[in-house]
Amino acid sequence: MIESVLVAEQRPSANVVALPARNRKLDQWICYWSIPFFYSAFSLIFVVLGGIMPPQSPTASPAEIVAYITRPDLSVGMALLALTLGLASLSSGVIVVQMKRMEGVSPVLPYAYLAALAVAGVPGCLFPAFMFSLGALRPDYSAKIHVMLYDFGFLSFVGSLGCFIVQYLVFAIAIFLDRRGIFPRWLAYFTIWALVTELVAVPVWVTRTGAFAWNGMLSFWLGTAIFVGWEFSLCICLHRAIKDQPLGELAQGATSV
Amino acid sequence: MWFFVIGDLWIFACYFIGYSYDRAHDASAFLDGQRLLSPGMGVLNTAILLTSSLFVALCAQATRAGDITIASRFIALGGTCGAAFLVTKVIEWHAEVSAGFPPSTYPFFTYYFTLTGLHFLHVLLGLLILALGWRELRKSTKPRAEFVEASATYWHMVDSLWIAIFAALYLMR
Amino acid sequence: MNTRDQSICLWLVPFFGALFLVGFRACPQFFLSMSPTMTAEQVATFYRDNLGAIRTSMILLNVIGIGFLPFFMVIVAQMMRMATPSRAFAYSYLSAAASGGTLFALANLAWLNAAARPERDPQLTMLLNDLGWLSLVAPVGFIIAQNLCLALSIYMDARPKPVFPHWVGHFNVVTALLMGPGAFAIVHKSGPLAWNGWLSLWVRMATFAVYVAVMFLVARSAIKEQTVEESFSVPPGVVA
Amino acid sequence: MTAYLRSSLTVVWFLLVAVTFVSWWVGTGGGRGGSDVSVSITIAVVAIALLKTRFVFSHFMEVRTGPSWLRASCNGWLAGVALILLAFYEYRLQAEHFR
Repeated sequence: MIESVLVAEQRPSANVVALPARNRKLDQWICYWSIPFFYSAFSLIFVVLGGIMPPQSPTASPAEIVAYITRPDLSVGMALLALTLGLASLSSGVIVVQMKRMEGVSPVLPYAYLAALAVAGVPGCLFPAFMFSLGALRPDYSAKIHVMLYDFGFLSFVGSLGCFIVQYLVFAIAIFLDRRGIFPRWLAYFTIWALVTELVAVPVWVTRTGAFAWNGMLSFWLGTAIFVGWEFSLCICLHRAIKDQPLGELAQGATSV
Repeated sequence: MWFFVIGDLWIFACYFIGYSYDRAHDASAFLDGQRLLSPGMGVLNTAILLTSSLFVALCAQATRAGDITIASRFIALGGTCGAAFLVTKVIEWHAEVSAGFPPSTYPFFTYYFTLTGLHFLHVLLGLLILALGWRELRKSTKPRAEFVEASATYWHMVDSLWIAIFAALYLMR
Repeated sequence: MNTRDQSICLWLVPFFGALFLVGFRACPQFFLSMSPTMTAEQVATFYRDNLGAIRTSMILLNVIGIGFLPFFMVIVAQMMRMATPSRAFAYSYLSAAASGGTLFALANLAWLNAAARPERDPQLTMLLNDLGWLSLVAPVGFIIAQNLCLALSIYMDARPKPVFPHWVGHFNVVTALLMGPGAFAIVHKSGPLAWNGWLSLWVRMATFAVYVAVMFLVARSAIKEQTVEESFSVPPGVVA
Repeated sequence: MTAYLRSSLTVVWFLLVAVTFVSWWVGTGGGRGGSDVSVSITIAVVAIALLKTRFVFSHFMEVRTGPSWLRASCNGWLAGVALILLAFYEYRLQAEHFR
């Protein structure tokens, strides 16, 4: 049974180009360093330019909404987002590589992670971008259309839950099953908290005031705090995982089809 | 496991901050909502969870003493009580929803459903962990006491959280 | 390779499946016959009257929306075990499954947004409602592509004992055909092909339910098969 | 099994259940009915919950025999939660007083 990708990667093949040892992790490091770069761009766009984080008030009046959504800053932010969005996929690339190294984990979990993130990008990030760009493009839409775009933008930004839940779920399961300890256990526990905070965002669909509204202390702030903590921990663990990966494990040009 | 337990406790503490803060701002509305709960059900829930905690604690003792058969029986009893808790909770929710207290009518009920719902998920996860502990006791030739102890620790945390929720949601005035 | 994670993903199916059934049963759009011929006013009234049920069921479906994704990845992993010339179909299946899940998320968000502000202008509620229906019912292309890729892989599987039996290939072709008519909900506002018609909605939903149930069973036996096979084979490192 | 049931844990369990009933009785107004704001009831109820959780931590979770950082963090959490519940409660009373 030569099913595992790992085996195929280890098998030397005729058209191998031997890379110098110091370059063998180059692709992973590029993906890795895209994460801080992406999140800097992300915070510039969402916090500084867009005013999307922290979210605007769910109870804003139509006039306030129109004023917010037609701000030029927002449209510049959305254009930058359209430009840099693809960086989000680079991080899943390197995480999948590390997940595939795990022992006791078949490709199922890394692929589910990949697919869940591919889904999540659309409702969690692209929809808000579409909605706000639409509003910014045409200030002369009627106010009620701006209100709809605003609702749709913020609610899909804060309230798209299922895709992230699956992503966290498969990641935590993979860490627990892994017998090689690629990622530490505590990262799995942290991932479960992140999963739970997604669930706590459920009331944003029902309530517009208080701690569970889309800008509320529990639905937004606690969830964001835990997400930021999770992302930092992930970066630390990922850094260690790439650094500790033995060079002999790395592909030298041949891959399985 | 201790990392998870302590962290989880603090995350719940954040929910308590939100609850107390909002409650302080709209005390009478919260009290109106609270009056609609049945504290009797809360007492029943607490008693069930305390009992299950007792069984799980005894299981940890028995595991350390090497009485594996007895330990596995205790952990099964604890799990059964946990399942009973879930059943009573679902009955209670059903009664409340059919009596017409959707989360949006009273701010209190948003917290009530979120906190009890989260706790419900913890119980589910706890049951899964207890089941893994049970399997360790039944299947493994030499069960790891630390594994069983870790699952017991998690279960007691679920119990402690419920005690705090019970006081904050059902009884506090 | 270990099959434990595949079993875990497999057993997520009954869990999420049960929740899906609850969610769909609780959803008034399906069971109170929401017709495409309704006027904007009627749609807005429908949302106002059934607000609680729409929100509850849609929130549930939001949370569990792509719960079957890990299961589809189990099928991908099984497709990779097949003795096919390359893994092209497996990768296509993966990408189609992810895109199909995205469309479900889109439908769900559109309906949730329609219910988020019941006092909205009826025209806009109708727009959101239509967006939800069309993105749920019409884009059957991804699930059809998924099923056909799987069917072709099964037909091409040259193993002496195939990963999935031959009939599963036929079954996938048939289910793809049964789900196909949904696409025409874009053209029809009444009759069996409208989005609430028996062909577009009910046959399609029933087919999907049967499909998941059958694939659950065959995937289960394929995983068992894999476990047995691997316990007799040499560890991967030795082969290399 | 009965040998284990005769341990001190069972006594702790019995006390905890008994105290739960007491807090029910206190929380519903001590038999006097009524369900208005009450400082004394709230303080009593939170104190009982604190006590119960502490017992669960120390006896069931066996924090008692654990390292000092563990004891400290568990006690810290208990104090923190009690403080949160009561401090905001007190804040509300003050706010109402000045209204």
